[in-house]
Formats: sequence, C-alpha cells, structure tokens
Amino acid sequence: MSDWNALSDEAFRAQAREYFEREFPAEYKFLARRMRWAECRDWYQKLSRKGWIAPNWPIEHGGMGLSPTKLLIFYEEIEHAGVGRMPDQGLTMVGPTLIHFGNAAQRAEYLPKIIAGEAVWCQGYSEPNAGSDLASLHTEAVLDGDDFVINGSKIWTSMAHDATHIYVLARTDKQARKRQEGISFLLVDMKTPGITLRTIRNIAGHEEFCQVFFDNVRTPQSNLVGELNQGWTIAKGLLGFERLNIGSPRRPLQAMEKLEALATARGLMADPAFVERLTQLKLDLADHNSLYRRFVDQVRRGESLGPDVSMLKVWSMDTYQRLSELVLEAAGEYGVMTGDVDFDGTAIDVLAPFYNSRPGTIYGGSNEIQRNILAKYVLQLPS
Amino acid sequence: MSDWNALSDEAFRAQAREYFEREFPAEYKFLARRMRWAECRDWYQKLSRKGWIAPNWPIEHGGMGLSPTKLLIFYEEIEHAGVGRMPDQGLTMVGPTLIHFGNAAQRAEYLPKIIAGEAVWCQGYSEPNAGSDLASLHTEAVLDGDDFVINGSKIWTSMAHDATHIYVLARTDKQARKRQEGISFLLVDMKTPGITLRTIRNIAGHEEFCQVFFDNVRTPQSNLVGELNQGWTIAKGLLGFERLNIGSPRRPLQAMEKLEALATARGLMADPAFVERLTQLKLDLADHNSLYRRFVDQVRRGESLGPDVSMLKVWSMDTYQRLSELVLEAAGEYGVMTGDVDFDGTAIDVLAPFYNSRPGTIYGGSNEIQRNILAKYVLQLPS
Amino acid sequence: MNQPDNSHAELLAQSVSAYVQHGADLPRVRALAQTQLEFDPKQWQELADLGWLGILAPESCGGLGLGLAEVAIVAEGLGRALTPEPYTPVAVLAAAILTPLAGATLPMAILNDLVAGLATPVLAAQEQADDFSAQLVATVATPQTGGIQLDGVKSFVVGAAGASGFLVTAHHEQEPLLCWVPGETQGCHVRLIPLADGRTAGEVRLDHALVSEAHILARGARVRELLDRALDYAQVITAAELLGVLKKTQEMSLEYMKTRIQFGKAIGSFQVLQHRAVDLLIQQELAAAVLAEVIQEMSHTPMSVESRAMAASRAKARCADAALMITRAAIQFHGAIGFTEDCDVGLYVKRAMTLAAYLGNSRAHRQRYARLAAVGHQEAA
Amino acid sequence: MNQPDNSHAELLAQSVSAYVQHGADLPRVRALAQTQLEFDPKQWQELADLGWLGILAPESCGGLGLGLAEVAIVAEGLGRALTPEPYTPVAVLAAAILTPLAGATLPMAILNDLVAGLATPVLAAQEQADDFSAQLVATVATPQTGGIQLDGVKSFVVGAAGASGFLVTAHHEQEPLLCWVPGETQGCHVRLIPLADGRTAGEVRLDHALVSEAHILARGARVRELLDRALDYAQVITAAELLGVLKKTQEMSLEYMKTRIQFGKAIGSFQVLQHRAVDLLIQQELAAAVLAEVIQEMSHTPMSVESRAMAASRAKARCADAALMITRAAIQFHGAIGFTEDCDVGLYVKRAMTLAAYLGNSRAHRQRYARLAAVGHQEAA
Repeated sequence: MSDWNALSDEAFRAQAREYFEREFPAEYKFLARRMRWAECRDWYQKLSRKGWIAPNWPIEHGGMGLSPTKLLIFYEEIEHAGVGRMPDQGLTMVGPTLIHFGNAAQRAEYLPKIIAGEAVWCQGYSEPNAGSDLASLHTEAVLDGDDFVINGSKIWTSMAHDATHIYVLARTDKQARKRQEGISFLLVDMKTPGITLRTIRNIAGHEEFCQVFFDNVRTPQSNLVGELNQGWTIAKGLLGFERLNIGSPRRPLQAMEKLEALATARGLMADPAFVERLTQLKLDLADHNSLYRRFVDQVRRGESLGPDVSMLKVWSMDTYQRLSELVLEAAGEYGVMTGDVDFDGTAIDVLAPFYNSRPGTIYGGSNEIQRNILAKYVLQLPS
Repeated sequence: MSDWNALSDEAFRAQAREYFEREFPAEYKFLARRMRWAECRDWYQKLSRKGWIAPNWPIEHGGMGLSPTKLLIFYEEIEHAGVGRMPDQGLTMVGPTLIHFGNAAQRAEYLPKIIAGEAVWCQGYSEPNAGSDLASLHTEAVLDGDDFVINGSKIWTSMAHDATHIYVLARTDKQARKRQEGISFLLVDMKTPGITLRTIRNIAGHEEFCQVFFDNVRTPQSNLVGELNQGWTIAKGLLGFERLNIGSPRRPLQAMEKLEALATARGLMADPAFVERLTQLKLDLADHNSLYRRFVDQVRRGESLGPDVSMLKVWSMDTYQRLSELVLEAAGEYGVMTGDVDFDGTAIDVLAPFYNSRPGTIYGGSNEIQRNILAKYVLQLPS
Repeated sequence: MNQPDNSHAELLAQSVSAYVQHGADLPRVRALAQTQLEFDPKQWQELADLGWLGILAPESCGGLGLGLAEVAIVAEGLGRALTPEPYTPVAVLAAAILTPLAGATLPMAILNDLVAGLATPVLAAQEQADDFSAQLVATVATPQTGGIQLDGVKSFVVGAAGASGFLVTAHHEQEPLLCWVPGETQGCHVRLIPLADGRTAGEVRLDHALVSEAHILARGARVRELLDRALDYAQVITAAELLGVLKKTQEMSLEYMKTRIQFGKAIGSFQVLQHRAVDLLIQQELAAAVLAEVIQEMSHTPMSVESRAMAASRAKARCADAALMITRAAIQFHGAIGFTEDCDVGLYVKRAMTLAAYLGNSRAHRQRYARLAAVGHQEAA
Repeated sequence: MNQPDNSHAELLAQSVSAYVQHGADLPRVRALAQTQLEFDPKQWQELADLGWLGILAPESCGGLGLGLAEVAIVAEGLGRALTPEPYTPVAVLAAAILTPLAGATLPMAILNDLVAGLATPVLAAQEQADDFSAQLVATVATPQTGGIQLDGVKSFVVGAAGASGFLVTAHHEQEPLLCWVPGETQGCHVRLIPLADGRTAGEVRLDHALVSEAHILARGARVRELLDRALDYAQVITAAELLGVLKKTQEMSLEYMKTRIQFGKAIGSFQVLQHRAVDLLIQQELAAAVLAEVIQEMSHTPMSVESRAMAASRAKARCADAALMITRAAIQFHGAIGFTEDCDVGLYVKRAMTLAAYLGNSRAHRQRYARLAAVGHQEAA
C-alpha cells in the first residue's frame, strides 16, 4: 500500500488519469445509468487489488486514506474518464459506520468483504409513504432467541436487486416515548429466507429502485450495530456520511464533463452568453470543492460531522440540477433525443444528467428537509 | 374631454410622447427620488387642465377612462420621458375607493379636489411594529358627538409631509371578536389640531416616509367611508387597487429605461452575454404587461379584484429589483457613484432604481405576505 | 381569418373538455416506448371526426375556416390529454402552409384529405439543428424528365412517423421551391429518432427522389412567406399545447400537496412549498396572458412579419420556460414517487421537454426576439 | 512570504476582535455624508499603533513581514467594523507594490512611513472604468530638466481622500514606469467623487506634474509584475473585507429574525424566511471556504501568474456576490425599518456595494477567470 498523499498533486493526477483511461472498460464509459453489479464486478475487484477501491477509508482498514485535495483529484479523474457509478453503499456508508460504531467482530467480518467486492450493500431506510419522515418507520424487529425477526418493508432501495446485504433500521421498542427512540440498526444477509423484492422503474425507464419485503426474516443478534434501541444515533451519524457522499462534487463534475464536451462539439465556447453561464457554474463547482475539502478534512481529523454538512448536499444537488438543465438547453433540439447523440464524433447522452440529477434533491432527506435542519440546528432559528 | 380610446394606439402614443417630452420640466426628468409637492404642483395642475391627470378613472369622474392597452401606452410614455413620481395616493387609492365605497356627498366633496390637485392624500395604515400585520392596529377612534376622536400613530406614511389629507384605519370597536372586526375607514384633514409629523429618512437619505401622530384629532362623522366597524372590507378592497397600482409595469419600466440608456452609453448592446440577460428582462416586462392588461380589463368591466391580483405585485416588484440589480452590474465601477453619472453626455443616476426598488417588496403587504395570500385564497392550499 | 365566433369557441371547448376527461391517451403514451404507436390511425380519425383537423382549413376543403384562437383551444386540450399524435405539425403547420394555396388543385386535394384525416402532410424544411426558421436549404431540386428530382437531408421532422408525405423545401439554382413529396416516393427515406417523450423526430433523406412538376406547390419569395407565417402559427400553437401540459401538471401537484401527509401535515401546508407553488402559478398566469394576447394580436391586428415573429417568440419562450419549471418542480413536489415510471408526472415532464424544444427552445426564441427588437430599434431611431 | 505563524494569527484575531467590539466606526460611517471624514488621522494612527498597517511590510521597514492570511484577519475585522479608512488600498495594495522594492532608499522610506501611519501612498494606475488590472496607460512620462514630467488622468482611485501621495503608472516611449508622486506635487489635482457608502473615489489629474528622477520606483516589465501581484493581493483582501461585512450582516438578520414578532410569532419561525437564511448561510460558507483556500494556495503553493489571478478572481467573485445577496436580503428581513437611514443594515448594504465594485465586480472577475481558463485549456490540449 503506497502513501498516495506523499505524491505531488500533479503526479497523483497523472497516475489516476492514465490508469482510469486505460483500464476502465470502454463500453461502460459515460454510462447513462448506474452500473449493474454483473457489469462492474471485474472493475471493482481490479480496483480493489490495486488498493484503490476505498479512497476515503483509513489505510488500516484497506483504504487509500487520501487527503481532501487528493480525494478530489481522484474523483475528478473518475468523472473525467467517465467511470460508471457502481453499487457503493458498502464503501460510502456501511464501512464508515462500522469503523465508527461497529464492534471488532463486525469490522473483521464485513470490512474485508466490502474491500474485496464480496459483499454488495444496499440501504433499508425509507418506507412506503414515509418520504423524508424517516422516524415514522413501521418495520419491526423482535428478539427471538439469538435472532431478531424482522417484518415490514423498505422502499426506494437503490440497486437492492444487486445487493448481497442490506442494513436496516427497524423498530425494536414500540413503547418508546418518542418516535426516534426504540429503533435499532441491523445488518441482514439478502439471501435470508423471507426477503422478497419488487423492482421499480425510474423516470428514465431504468430499474434503479426496489421495494424490499421482510416476512419473518431472521438475523443473528450479532448483527446489531451499536446498542439496542439506539439505532437512531447511528442512523444520524450515517446520514452525515451520506450527506458528505451526496454532497461531494462527483455528480456535478460528471455533468460538467458532459457540458464541456457538448459545448465544445457544438461550438458554444465561442458564444459569450453561453460562456458566461458556464463560467458561473464552473465557479459554483470550484467553490463547492473548497467547501467539500473543509468537511473531508474534518472527517480526516477524526471529528464527527455536525448538521452543517447538510449544506454540502443542498449545494451539490442544486448545482447538479442547474448543470443538467444547461446541458439540455445547450443541446437545443438534440436535447430531447434519447440515448447517445453523435456530435461530430463525440457521443453524448444529453438526457442522462437531467434524469440522474432529479432524485438527488429528494433522497437522503430532501433538500427542503436539509434546509429545515440547517435552519434549526445551525442557524438556531425558532420553530 | 376626448375619447382617447378612439385614437389608434400609434396616434395616442405619439400625442403622449410629444406632450410629455415637451411639457414636463426638464430639471425634474429622471429624478432619483419622488417629487415633492412644491416641485410638481404646476405639472399636476397642467395635466389636470388637459384632462390627463387620472388616466385610470372613469370619464364621468374626470378621468380618461383609458383601455388597458392605452393605459399601458400612457405609462410607457410617462416613463420614457422620465416624468417624476408625484404624490399619487389620491389618484390611485382614495379616488377609486370613494367611487366604489363612498357616498355621493363624499364623492362630490373629494373627487374634484383630487382631480384639481387641491387635495393631496397620504395613507394612514401601518403602525409602529405592526409590519405586514395590518390588522394588529392600535390607533382608535371614539365617537364624541358628531366627531370621531382619533388617538394613536401611523408610520411609513409616504410623503405625509406634503399631504393635505390622510385616510386612516382606526379601531372603533375594541370589543370586536376578531382583530379584523371593529375597524373603520376615516378621512382626516391634515390641518386638524392634534396631528404632528416626524419625517424618516430612507436608505438613500431622502425624506420619503413619516410617522404621523394623532392626539385627540377630531374628524366629522361624515368622513366615515362605508359603515361603522366595516373598514376592513374597504381596506381589503383598497388593497386590490394598491396591488394593481404597485403591480403596474410603471416602476420596472422606469428601470428598463435607465438600463437601456446605460447599456447603449456603455456599448453593452454589442455584448451578447449582456443582451441575453437584458432580453430575458424585456420579456419579463412585456409578459408582465400582458398580465396587467388582464386585471385592468377586469376593473374596467366593473368587476372587483380578487386575491389573485397579488401576483401582479409580486412579479412587478421582483422584476423591478432584478432590473435595478442589472443596472448596477452593467454600470460596473460607475455603479457605486452617487447622483448623476455622466456617460458620454447621458446623465444617469444608476443607484436610484436600486434604492427605489427596495421597499416595493416590503410595503403594501410584503411579497411574502402576498405569496401567503395567493397560496391560501387562490391555490387553496391548507394552512 | 374570420372574426372569433364565440359559439364556435364554446362548442370546441366543450368537446375538448369531454375528450380530455376521457383520458384515453395517457396509457397509450406510457406504452409508447414499447408500442411505438405515436400515430394511431384510429385515434387520428377521432380527431378528424371531431372536426379538429380542419379548424384552420377553408370551408371549401371541408374545414371550419377559423383561426388561431380556436385551434389553440384544441391544442391546449391535447396538451392536457398528452395526445401523442402530430396535431400541430399536421393540422397547424402543414394546414397553414396549404391554406393560402388552396386555390390550386393539388394543395386543395391534400387539404381536403388532411381535414378528413386521410392525409397527414408534414413539413420537412429544416436541415440544421436549431435552425427552426428553416432558413438554410442545401436540398437541391433538379429538373428531370418526368418531373423534379430532389436531393438532400431534412432533420428534426416531428410527425414524420405518421406522415403520409412531406412538404419539402429545395432550391433550383437560386429559386426556392416548395414541393409535395408523398411518403411512398422512391428515394424518400425516413429514419426515426426516438425522443424523450416516446415520440420520434424524423430524418428525411431524399436520394434522387422524383416528383412530378405538378408537385411544386410554390416557388420564389412566396415559399418564405408561407413558411414564416405557418411556423409562427405552429410556434404559438405549440405554446398552447405547453399551456395545457403545464396547467394539468400544476393541478396534479396541487392535488398531491393537499392530500400527501408528511410529519403529520399535508405537505401543501409547508410555507416553502406554498411559495414555490405560487411562483409557478405566476409563471402559469404569465404564460396564459401572453398566449391570449399574442393570439389576439395575430388574429386581429395587421402585423409586420417582424412583429408577428416577435409575438410568436414571446409566447413560445414563456410557455416553454413555464412548462419546464412547473413539470420539474412537480417531480420535487411528488418526491420519490414522482421519479418513478409509474407516476404520470414523468410523462408530462417529458412532453414538456419535447414541446419546449420543438421549433426552437426558449433561448433560441429570446435570441430571435432580441435580434428583431434590435432591428426595430435601429429603424425607429 | 513567511510560513503562517499561529501565534501571530491568534494575537491578531484577539486585537481585531477587541477593535470590532469597540464599535467606534459605525457612528462615523453614518455621519460620513455630512463629515466627509472617511480618513480620520487619529483613527489611522490607531491602526498603525495596533501594527496592522505593517503586516505585509518587511521587518526592515518596521513591519511584521507576514502574509495574506494575517492581513485577511484584519481586513475581515475592518469589514465587520465598517471602518472607512483605506486599509486595503494603503496597507495591502501599496504595501505589496513597495515591499519587493524595499531594497531601494525611497520605497523603503515610504514603507517605513506607511507602517508608522505617517504616509498613505495609494496606487493611481487605472484610467478607464472596469479596467481593474490597469492595463491601459495613456499617461505620459516626459524627461525634463529637474526630473520627469507626468501628464494624464487616473480614475477610480479609492483612498485618494486620505492619500499622502500616489504610485503612478506612466509610459515613457514604450517603457512603463512606476513613479512616486507626493500629493503636494504641483500639477497633481485630486477630485473626489462620492460613492454609495459615503466614501469617495479620486480622479487624479496630472498636469505637467514634475517629480525627480529618483521618484521612478520601477520600470519595464517589472512594473506589470509588481502591479499584477499587488492587485491580486488587494482583490483577495477586499474579498476578506466583504466576508466581514457579510458575516456581520447575516448575524444582524438572524438576530432580528429571532426577536421580531409578527402575527404572534418570531419571523424567524416562518419556513420561507428560514430557507432563505439557509441559502445565504451556504453562500457565506462557500465564500469563507473559497477565501481560506485561495489564501492558503497563494501563500504556500508556487503559482503561475495566471493561476494566481484565477484564484484571486474566484475569491473576489464569490465574496462579492455573497455579500450583495446577504445585504440585500437583510433589507427584506428587516422590513420597513431596514429601508431607513437609521438602520445599520443600510450601511452594510452600501459598503458591500462599494467593495464589490472595487477592483472589479463579480462579473468582471468571472470574465477574467473564463479568459484565463480558456488559455489554460488550450495550453493543456
């Protein structure tokens, strides 16, 4: 394992660029949808073997331990090369959670499997009709011998049809005084009997989400993360990681790559009115990077994330949407053609950023909810 | 009195342009602040003699009875010639109110004086600390013999220091069940003993507002408009006129005139990025005209204005502010110089639209309040 | 153009309302990606039977000889109903080109068939992206024994999937021509490109396509005049379709906001969502006001070519922007459900997008408006 | 530039905080329109005594020889305090020009006096509006008996009201010169133009202004280098001042929102106002993050002239936009009271405006950024 942080930024960028461009399978470059596990397993494991699968994890757990600046370079090069989005819940959510809240046995069991690509995780949070009101959950888990027995259903579970494991928030004390109390955080193997799936097509026609049904699903007590009935604390900690992840500049960067390619292909870089708007967005993204580095630095120093991390998510997803809308506008009549459109030899799926950027203001707590959180906990405005 | 509506639009525009450009005193053209009565009395009375002082009033009361299209042309030419804003509460508020809610004696007494410029009105609505919560008013009027005796104070009264009369909302029944009940609408001569004034300088340093104090001020019962304790109904009707007035394209037009003059003087019309933004605002204004005509037509057909007129005010003042902000941006380093700035022979006060456009989103019920009204009464959203 | 006849307008509004209520188009639209049935002959015949295809066409061709106001009522309804058939391309754009030519035999015959639902002529004039005025004509017309040979490629031909033939622009030496090219003409190849809303745009390739001399419908400066007028009409009526789309979407959002409960309250009680809905209401009302005024102006006021184009651009730009804003916001209002294929909102989002791009997006229309305004400004100065 | 010394930074932060708390500048600023005392020698001496004028200047001139990070701490505080004195023009812009020249006698003497508060040199380079890089130099330097004669007009000289003299750019034949022109030089006329915040910008007219040969501080390409670096510094430090202005204003708004009651509730409980305040918070945090990063880069990373300019533009553009947004919103949050002269908000609005325009507004900086990015792009390709 190298100390990537010791390299100069330029050298690190050059290595990453060269590697991604050479090694990432051409047929999946700039894919309009998220990659299916079958499509990306090889790539995942190749990255894993190179030691590059977990850029944000500490080195002792198999990560790269990158500094904020290096991490941003890494992301920029991933997007520059058009590397597709893999099922990444294990890397962005479960891993950091187990590192912070799990016990030694859980870390030993699960972290290496995530690094190796042997376990693919999905998130069992939202429930039908609950929307952003996460604490209203009804799925329940009852201790029966050494197992929890789970009943209920989760929805909007991204890529559950490719997952080997799911982490679930379930109600373990129905008598709790407040809705946030009496919830526990459980790990579940997707092969457990009693789990069934229904896939849900998204607006772009892709099977991205699932509803996951739990019918007397048993998971051993050892899969309880943290204390019984204290799951909300973990979920909140996890939300910090989620917001940092959704708040990273990766997705806007992806759209910016497309926008610049499109603008170049359509000769828009000679149009001052377009360049003005592009520049505003470029600065929005550059400044987003600066703010992101601040939060990544905080995590890297071992500090926990406060409610202020919500601002990253709000800005990231708003910027992403604004970028995707300018892509469509810049594409003009091409902006309504589905699939790859050929612009003098450059193939661009102009609709993909538009569709892909829509859910970001909804999931992980809608941007409205994030603003409520910021108003209450950061600005301390009265309710 | 001519039937101006019988003229072609072009002929009417030509007449108005020629007249305003020739007759309006050059020293007051494009004045940065509202005109004081001493400055505009002659002009007011000249317009009155020509029959042009009340473009929106019915002909039978001394108005021009203009069609919506003609009215817009009239306003456009006023702004094109840089005619200053006179104390206009009599024309825009009191007149229409008395026509709708006043009795014959009140109409006979007050309307001709407004037309002749013998009475200058101001508005006694807001009270200290009440803000947009108009119904919270504390000023009270008690019937004593044939007079109401008024005690209390009104604030943010524009140009009260030039007014000969004030219309006042006062509480006449303190036992009323709801805050909106027990309020009456009274007319008061400003020379009445017991009235004192304090002027308030605005952000631009101009004496625009006043606080008006009432200390046992007597006004005859005949100055009660409408029924006793029913003033809220009149106030609401009046708010419709106010919103139509503030919602007219006059003020944004004023800023657009400056913006175009500035852009021409600074060579910005050759900058496609600027032209793109200018065009968006031009269309925002043109489309505003279309919407405004719809409401003016409604008034002209004798229909009363519903809560939907609030949308005109919101759009008008938002557009005005956006225009004023582009003026500053387009002025660059000149955009922070006070007073008239010379742009190769064209003198433009670039800061004036900025300052003048600020209160429009606050007074007459802030834009936030207008949106609340629209949500509740037009969209019928739950509260 | 006739004076507006309120009885016509009322009758039309009633039949349109009945059609929309019936709601038969939505399931068809949802299935488009599978069925490719954007042009359903049965459905088209229904439109013909309702008399809607002939609103602009003269009575001599079986039409109603009415104007933009009436055709806009239908278009707004079809926007609401999300009807995928090419109403505007055929019954407005093609009909408006053919109507002034209806004195001649062939145009009259095509119009007759158009009104009856038997012919679906579609304009194939544009050759380059975003050249929605179809100024650029590289397509060549060469006189040959037996007629005129056409060579060139026409793009962004919306409605091509159901077209019985094409109104094609071409040049012979310096002279512009407008020709009728039946779909079955040898050398006329249509490639369909799928669009976001499940419909298609055609690329019409003319490869030594030979039509008889009699198929030349117009030539010279007349071609430009016909095109300009018809394109302005089609832009305005597309704006009307967009108005239907956006009004219906806003209704769906408001309905959802009143019934969807979160944190124990209807989400429509949250002030932030209320104000957003209000800002969209203002956009809706601006769009409606502009469209009504532009139709009024174009129907009753003598207008220069430039003023007419500016008016059309104003309507298209506002209605397109309002529709995009309202449909995108509808996804957010609906939350996760709004992002699923099952939710109707997505269908409206996509239709708004294709209509907004059709015949020039709002940016292109603002640019045209600015260009024409600058010319007007110089002339006035 | 030295490594950042946290002890220095902490001490500075403490003294700045004490200065801001004292709050003596606000009444002065409010009275500016009457007093015209934007440069109060007593106040200036206090800044000198605090050591703040000499942060950038070398120790050999009595300065601290520190960097942007430390000077930004002071500037942010002065932004908060609304201090009208020309701190950035003198202690950053002029000091950054003079520091690399401090080996020579005259610059060292001026710097010495600057640090002590005895001299207030101000750059007079710009000749045309919005040419904030001062590229254009029509001012002519002509050798004469007894020295160099300068003729030309310099505009937008912020700080001219209190200037003891000017750092003037001029051309002799093709060669650029940088000259020291003491304020009392015959033929040096200053006209003050009032700005929105009660301060002034000077127009410096040089009419046969004669200075000795020894007053030529630099010549040739060195002049451009000195100017570019110092202007970038001054832009970044103006951004820091803006950050102080915007943070203080946001605090005032939040405080008001928590205490002002309407309809029986604190207005800060209304969701629409909460979300607006949050969006402004995000702008504030973006501004702070960008500024911190840019200062870090400019202090510790070897940068090309282009990268340095891009970094400076990024900081200035974001801080200016954030400050304008936050101060304008503050008027709305405060309601009618926010629109009165009596309310402090207006003072912050106006200072934000003048600082945002000083050395290029955000639009100008975005344009410079785009221009330099395009050049970088081409070189990389």
